[in-house]
Amino acid sequence: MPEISYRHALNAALSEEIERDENVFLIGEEVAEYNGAYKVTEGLWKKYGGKRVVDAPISEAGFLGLSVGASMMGLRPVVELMFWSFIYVAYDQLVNNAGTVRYMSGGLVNCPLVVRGPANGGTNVGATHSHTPENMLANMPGLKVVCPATAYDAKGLMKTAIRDNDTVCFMENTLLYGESWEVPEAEYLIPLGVADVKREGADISLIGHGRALLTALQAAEVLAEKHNINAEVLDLRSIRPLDEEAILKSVRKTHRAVLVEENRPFCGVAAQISSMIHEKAFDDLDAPVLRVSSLDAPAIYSPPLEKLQLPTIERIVARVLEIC
Amino acid sequence: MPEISYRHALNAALSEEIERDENVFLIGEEVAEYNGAYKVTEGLWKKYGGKRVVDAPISEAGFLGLSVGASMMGLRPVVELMFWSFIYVAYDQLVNNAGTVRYMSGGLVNCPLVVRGPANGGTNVGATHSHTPENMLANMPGLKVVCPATAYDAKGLMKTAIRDNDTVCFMENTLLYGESWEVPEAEYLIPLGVADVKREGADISLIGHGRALLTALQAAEVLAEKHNINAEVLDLRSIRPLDEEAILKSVRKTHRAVLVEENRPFCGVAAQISSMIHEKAFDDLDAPVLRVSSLDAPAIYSPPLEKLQLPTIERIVARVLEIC
Amino acid sequence: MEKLAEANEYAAAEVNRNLTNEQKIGFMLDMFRIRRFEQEAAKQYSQGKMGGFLHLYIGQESVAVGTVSVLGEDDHVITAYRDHGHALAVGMGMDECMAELYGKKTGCSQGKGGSMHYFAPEKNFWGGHGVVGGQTPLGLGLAYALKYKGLTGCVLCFMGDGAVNQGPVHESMNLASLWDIPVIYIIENNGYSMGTSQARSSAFGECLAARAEGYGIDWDVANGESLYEIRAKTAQAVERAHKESRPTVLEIDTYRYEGHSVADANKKKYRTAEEIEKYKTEHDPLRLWRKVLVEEGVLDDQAADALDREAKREAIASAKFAAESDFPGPEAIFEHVYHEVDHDTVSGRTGKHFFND
Amino acid sequence: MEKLAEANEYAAAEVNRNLTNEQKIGFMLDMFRIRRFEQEAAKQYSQGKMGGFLHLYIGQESVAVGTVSVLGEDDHVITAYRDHGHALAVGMGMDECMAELYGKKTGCSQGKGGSMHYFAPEKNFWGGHGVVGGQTPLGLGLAYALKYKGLTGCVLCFMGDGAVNQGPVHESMNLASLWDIPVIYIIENNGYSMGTSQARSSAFGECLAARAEGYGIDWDVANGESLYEIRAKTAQAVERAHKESRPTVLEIDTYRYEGHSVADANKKKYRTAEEIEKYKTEHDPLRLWRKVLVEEGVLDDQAADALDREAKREAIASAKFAAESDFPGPEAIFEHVYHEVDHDTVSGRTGKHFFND
Ligand SMILES: Cc1ncc(C[n+]2csc(CCOP(=O)(O)OP(=O)(O)O)c2C)c(N)n1
Ligand SMILES: Cc1ncc(C[n+]2csc(CCOP(=O)(O)OP(=O)(O)O)c2C)c(N)n1
Ligand SMILES: [Mg+2]
Ligand SMILES: [Mg+2]
Repeated sequence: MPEISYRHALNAALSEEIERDENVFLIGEEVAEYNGAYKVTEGLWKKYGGKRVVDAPISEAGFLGLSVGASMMGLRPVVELMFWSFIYVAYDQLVNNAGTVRYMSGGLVNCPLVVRGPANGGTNVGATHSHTPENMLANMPGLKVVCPATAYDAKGLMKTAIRDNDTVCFMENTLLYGESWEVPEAEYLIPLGVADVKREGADISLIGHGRALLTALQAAEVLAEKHNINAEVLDLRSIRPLDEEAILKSVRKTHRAVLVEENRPFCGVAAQISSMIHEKAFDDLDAPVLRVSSLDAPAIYSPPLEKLQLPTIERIVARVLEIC
Repeated sequence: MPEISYRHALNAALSEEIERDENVFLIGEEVAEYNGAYKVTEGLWKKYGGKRVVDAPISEAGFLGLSVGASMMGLRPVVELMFWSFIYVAYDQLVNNAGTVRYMSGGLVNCPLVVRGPANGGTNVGATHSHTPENMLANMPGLKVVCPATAYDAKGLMKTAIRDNDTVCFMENTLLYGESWEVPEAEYLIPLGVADVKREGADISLIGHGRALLTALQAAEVLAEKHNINAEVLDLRSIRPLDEEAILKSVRKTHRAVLVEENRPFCGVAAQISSMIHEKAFDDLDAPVLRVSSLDAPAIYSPPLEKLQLPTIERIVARVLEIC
Repeated sequence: MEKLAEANEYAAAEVNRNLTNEQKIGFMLDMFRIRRFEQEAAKQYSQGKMGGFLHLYIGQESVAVGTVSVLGEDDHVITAYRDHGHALAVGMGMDECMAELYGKKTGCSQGKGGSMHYFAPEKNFWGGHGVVGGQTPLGLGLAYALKYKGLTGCVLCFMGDGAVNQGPVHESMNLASLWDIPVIYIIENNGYSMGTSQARSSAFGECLAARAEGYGIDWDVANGESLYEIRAKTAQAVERAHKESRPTVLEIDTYRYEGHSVADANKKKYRTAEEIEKYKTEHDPLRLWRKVLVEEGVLDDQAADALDREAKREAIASAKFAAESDFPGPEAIFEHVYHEVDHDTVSGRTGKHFFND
Repeated sequence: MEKLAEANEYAAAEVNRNLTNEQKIGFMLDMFRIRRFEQEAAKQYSQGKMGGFLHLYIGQESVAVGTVSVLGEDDHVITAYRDHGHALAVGMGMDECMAELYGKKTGCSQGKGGSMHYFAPEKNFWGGHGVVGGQTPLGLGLAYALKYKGLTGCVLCFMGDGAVNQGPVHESMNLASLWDIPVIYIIENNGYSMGTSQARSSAFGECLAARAEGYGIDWDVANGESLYEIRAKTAQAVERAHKESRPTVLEIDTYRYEGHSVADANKKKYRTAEEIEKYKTEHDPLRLWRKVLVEEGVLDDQAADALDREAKREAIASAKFAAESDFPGPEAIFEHVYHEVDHDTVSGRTGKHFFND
C-alpha cells in the first residue's frame, strides 16, 4: 500500500467528496488561491474553481454562520478554521446554531456541516493558538467530534464526516500533517463512533485520541522493551459518538488503564472516560484509571517547555508504572 | 439572622464593594436604568450613578473585552451577562484575553474581573438560553469559576470574587434569585476553593454545586425518611479552585458518592470529580461513584419535559439506591 | 415617522398599483390575525399556560405582513425571537404556533423550541432565533445557498435596532456585499432594545441603515405605518436581489406597544405612557391600513370588524387546540438531537451518542 | 499612495514644525532599529533559534515610529501579533524582545508569549495579541480606564486591513463613539491579510476607515511613506481624544516586504515581485525619511549609515544576549497563571488550582 501524508489523505478525501457531491464546497481563510495555510486544500481551487473552494475574509462568525445557514438549505459546507483556536470568535454560531437548530425545530432542519482544522499545541504559537476544544464541543449534544491520529483514519473519517447529516467538528493536528501512513488507493469509509485497537496488549490499556495516541504507542514500545509490560493501545478516533464498548472491552481484558490526551485536564476527554470506566467496569479494575493530560496551564511559548507541557512518553510510562 | 433572597444578597455584595473600592463598576445590558433584567442590580444606578453602573448595548464581545482591557489597567469591572449563555458571542474575549494575558505577559498584566449572570436551565427559555458553561470555563487555567447555591454563599463569594486579582466567572441561577436564606448583616467573606458540608451524613456523599445541590439536599431528606440512608451533602461552591480535600474527606468517611450537576454529562464537572475520586480514593470506595446530570440533549422548551431534563430528586434517589 | 400621506404615495408604486381588493383585504386580515393571535397568547400566558418568554409583535404587524407580501416562490425568511408575526405572515397556522407556545407535540417545533424558535422550512421560514444577531449569518447562508443552486431568490433577514451592534451583523454585511449575496437585512426599528432607547445603544451618522454604506451596500428607510411604502421599498430590494444579486439594508420605523416580553415589568418605565398612547392612536398600522381601505372604498367598517372577529375566533380556537393537545412524551428529549440517530442509519448506530448512563 | 511631496507638506504641521534635529534623527534611528532587529530575528529564525511564528514589520516602520512619537505620558499602545515595531517604538529594549523570541527567561514576557505577545505595561505597551481583532475591545477598555480615572490620555489601538472584518472591531467602534472613549483605531493597511488582497476581503465605499462614519466617528487616511503626515494626522487624533474625548479611525497606507510570517512560502505568489520591488525602491519609509533629512541638511549620508550600523550592532548584540540567556525552568509552566497563587495569598492557597494530579 502506498504511504501518504496525513495532509495528503485529507486533501484526497476533500477532493473525492467535492467530485462526488455537487453540494460539497470548502470555505475558509486562504483555502483557495493560497492553497491553505497548512496546504491541506492544495490544488483544489485550481482544480474545482471558486464556487467549490472559497477564500473568506477573517470573519469566522460570519462565514461559519453562513455555512450553517447554507447547510440548513441542503448544501454541505466544509469549513476550514485556520486553527480550531479561532472557534472562540464564532462559538455561538457553532454551538447555538449548528448545535441546536435541529432540536429546536423538532427535526425540521438539520445542518450537514463539517468544521475542520488543526487543534493542537506543540508548535510554539502561544496560548491563544494552541487550544484543544474537543472536550467542550463534545459536551454539546447535537455536535459530533472526530480526532483522527493517522492518515488512514483522517481520510476515512473525513469522507464519512462530509456525508454525515449532522454537524461534525473535525480536529486535525499541524504536527501530523507531514507524517505518513499506509493508505489504500481504493475508496473506504470509517464510521464515526468506532474506536480502533492500534496495538494489542494484555497488561494495560492506553486509551487516547489524536497525536497523544501516537505518543501512547511510543510509550507502549518503551513499556514492552524496558518494563516487560504489554500495553494495548486504543485509539478513540471519534469523541462523540464514543465507542464505549471498545473501551470497556479493552479494560475488561487488561484490568488497568491510563488515559492519554493533549486536552487540559479539568473536564478533559479523559475525565469523561475515566468516570465512565470506573462506573461501568469498577469490579474489573485492578487499579484506578490514571490520566496523562497536558500540564495544566495555558500553552507556554518557550519551545523546550512546551515539549514538556504536552504528554510525553516519560510521563505516560511513569503513570503506567504507578499501577502495573 | 434575617432572611434575604439570593438576589438581594448579590445586590448587597455589589453595593458594598462599589462603596468600598472606587475602581469597582458594574456594566452590562439593562443593569442601570432598567435595574437589571433579573433585578440583581436594582437601585444601584440610582444610588451610585452612571459611572459606577453602566448600561451597555447588545455587544457582549465589545463590552466584555472593554472590561478586560479596563481591568488590565487596574479597574475592577463586574460584567453582567444577562444569561451566561450569551458568553458564546464573547468567548474569545474571556478565554483568550482574560484567560491568557497574565500568562503570556509573564505576569506583567492581570485581569481582576468578575463576569456574572445566571447559568441555568429550567425556565423554559429553550436550548440557546439554558447553557451551563462552568465545566468548559473551569477547563481554562487562568480563569476561576464559582457557582453559589444559597444567598449566604452568593454574598460572601461575590465579595471575594470582586477582591480577587484574577478573573472570576460567577454563575448564578434565575430559579434561585427569589429564594431566601439567612444572611448575617455584618460583613463576611467566603474564600474561593472551600467547599461546604451542607448536611452531615455517614452513608453516602452527595456532591454538587448550584441549584443541583439544593435538589441533592431534598433527595437527602427523602433518603433519610424513606430509605434510612443518611447522606452527607457537600456543596462545592467553587469549581476552580476546587476543594478536593473536602471531597476526599467526605468520600473517605462515607465510602460512596453520587455526584449531582445541572451540567450536561459529557465532560461535565462531575466527570472531573468522579475521575479524581476514583483515582485518589479508589481503595476507600465501596462502590463506583455515580453521576446525575441533566439529560443529555439541548435544553427542551416544553415545560413538563424540561423539569425531567434537569436532575430530579427521583433520579438522585434512584442512583443512590443503586449503590447503597 | 414622516408624514403618512407621503408614505401612502407609494400606493402608486408598481408593486402596489395592481393590487386587487382581495389582496388588500388579505393584508388587513393578516394583520388582524397576528394581533389577535398574540393577544390570545398573552392572555393564556398570564394564566400560566406556557413558560419562558413571550415577545409580542403587537404594533409592528405591518412590517412582517408588508415585507413578506412581496415575496415569491424562492424567497425566504428568517428572523429573531420576536417571530410570531413573521410566522403567521409566511402562512404558518395559528394552531401549530399556539401549540408551540404551550410546549405541545402539535406545535410547529413539537414543543421543543417555544415562542422564540418557530420553524417552517416548507414555508421558506427558517426560524425564530433567540440569540440577538445570531440569525444574521444564517440568513446570509440561506441566500448563499440560493445563489449556489442557481435559483433566483432572496432572503429577508430581520433584526431589531438593538441587534445591529452585534459583531456577526457587521461580518455578514461585509460578506454579503463582497460576494454579491441576495440577502435583505431588515432592521425593525421599534426604538428600543428592551429598556434601552436607540440613542443609548447605537452611535450612528444618519440612521442605522446608513452603516451599510461602509460596505458599499444600498440602503433605505421606510415608514412602518404604511403597508404601501413597506411593500414598495421591500420590492425594490427584492428586485435588486433577484436581478443583480446584491444585498440591501432596509430600516423600517415601527413601534412595539407591549413590554419587551410579557414578563417585562418595566414596560412603562423607560418610555412614557403618552408615547405609547400616541403610537396606538396616531400610528397604529392596523388602524391606518383600515382607514386607507375605507377611503379607497375597498372595505367598510362593518366588513373590517367582521375580519377582525374572524381573526379573533381563529385565535381563540387555536388556544383551545393547544390546550387539548398532548405534551410530547419523555422520549422526545432524546429525539431530534442527531439526524442519523433519528433515522437509525448505520452512522446513527455506531458508538454512543448520549451520555447519561 | 498619494504623492509624497504632498505628504511632506505636513512638515509644516504644528507637531512637526518645532522638531529638533535630534528628534528627527531619533526617528531615523528608531526605524533603523526596527528593521535591523527584525532582519537579525529572521536570520536567527532561519537557523532554528526560535519556534512558532515570526511576523515581520519590515516596510511598515514609519507607522509605529511616527504614531508613537506624538504620544505623551498618559497615552498608551496596544496592537496585534505583528508587534515588534510597536514594541521597539515605545522604548522596549532589543535584548528583552529578542530573548522573548528565543523563549528565554530574559524575554519581555519571560519566554511565555513569544513573537506575537510582547508586553511592557510600564512603557504603556499592552501587547501583542494573536487573535485577529481581539485586541480592539481591549484597546477600548484601556481608554475607558483612562477616562474613568480622570486622566487626559488616549490609546492607540492598531490593527491590520484584514482585521476590520472581525465583529469585535465593529462593536468597539460603536461603543467608542457612544461613550466618547479616547481610543484611536489605527488601521495599518498593508494591502494584504496573509495572501488575500484588500479587494478580496473587504467590501467598502470610499476606504476602510470610512466605515467609521456609520458610527459618527471622525476618520482620516494617511500616507505611510511620510513620517510628517503620519505624525500630523496622529497628533490631530490625539488632540481630539485629549480635548474632546472622542475616538478616531485613522487608516495608514503601508506595505510589508516580507511574507505574512517568515514561514510564508507563498510570499511572492499572491503579489508580483515587481510590486514588492516597487515599494522597496520607491516607497520605502526609511529611504524616504533619510532623503528628507538629507535634503533638510539634518543628516548626511555618512551619518545616516552610522546610525544604521549602530542599529545593526545593537540587533546582533541582542541575538547574542538572547542566545546566552537561560530558558525558564519547568516550574515556569505553572507560574503566572493565577495572580493569587503567584503571590501566595490566602486566596491562592485555598482549594486546588491545577489538576494534573
Ligand atoms: C447575544 C444576546 N445578548 C442579549 C440577549 C438578551 N436580549 C434579548 S432581546 C434583547 C433586546 C433586543 O432588542 P432589538 O434588537 O431592538 O429587538 P426588539 O426586542 O426590539 O424586537 C436582548 C438584550 C440575547 N438574546 N442575545
Ligand atoms: C480570529 C483569527 N482568525 C484568523 C487568524 C489567522 N491570521 C493571523 S494574521 C492573519 C491576517 C491578518 O491580516 P491583517 O489584519 O491585514 O494584518 P497584517 O498581517 O497585514 O499585519 C490571519 C488570517 C487569527 N490569528 N485570528
Ligand atoms: Mg428594538
Ligand atoms: Mg494587512
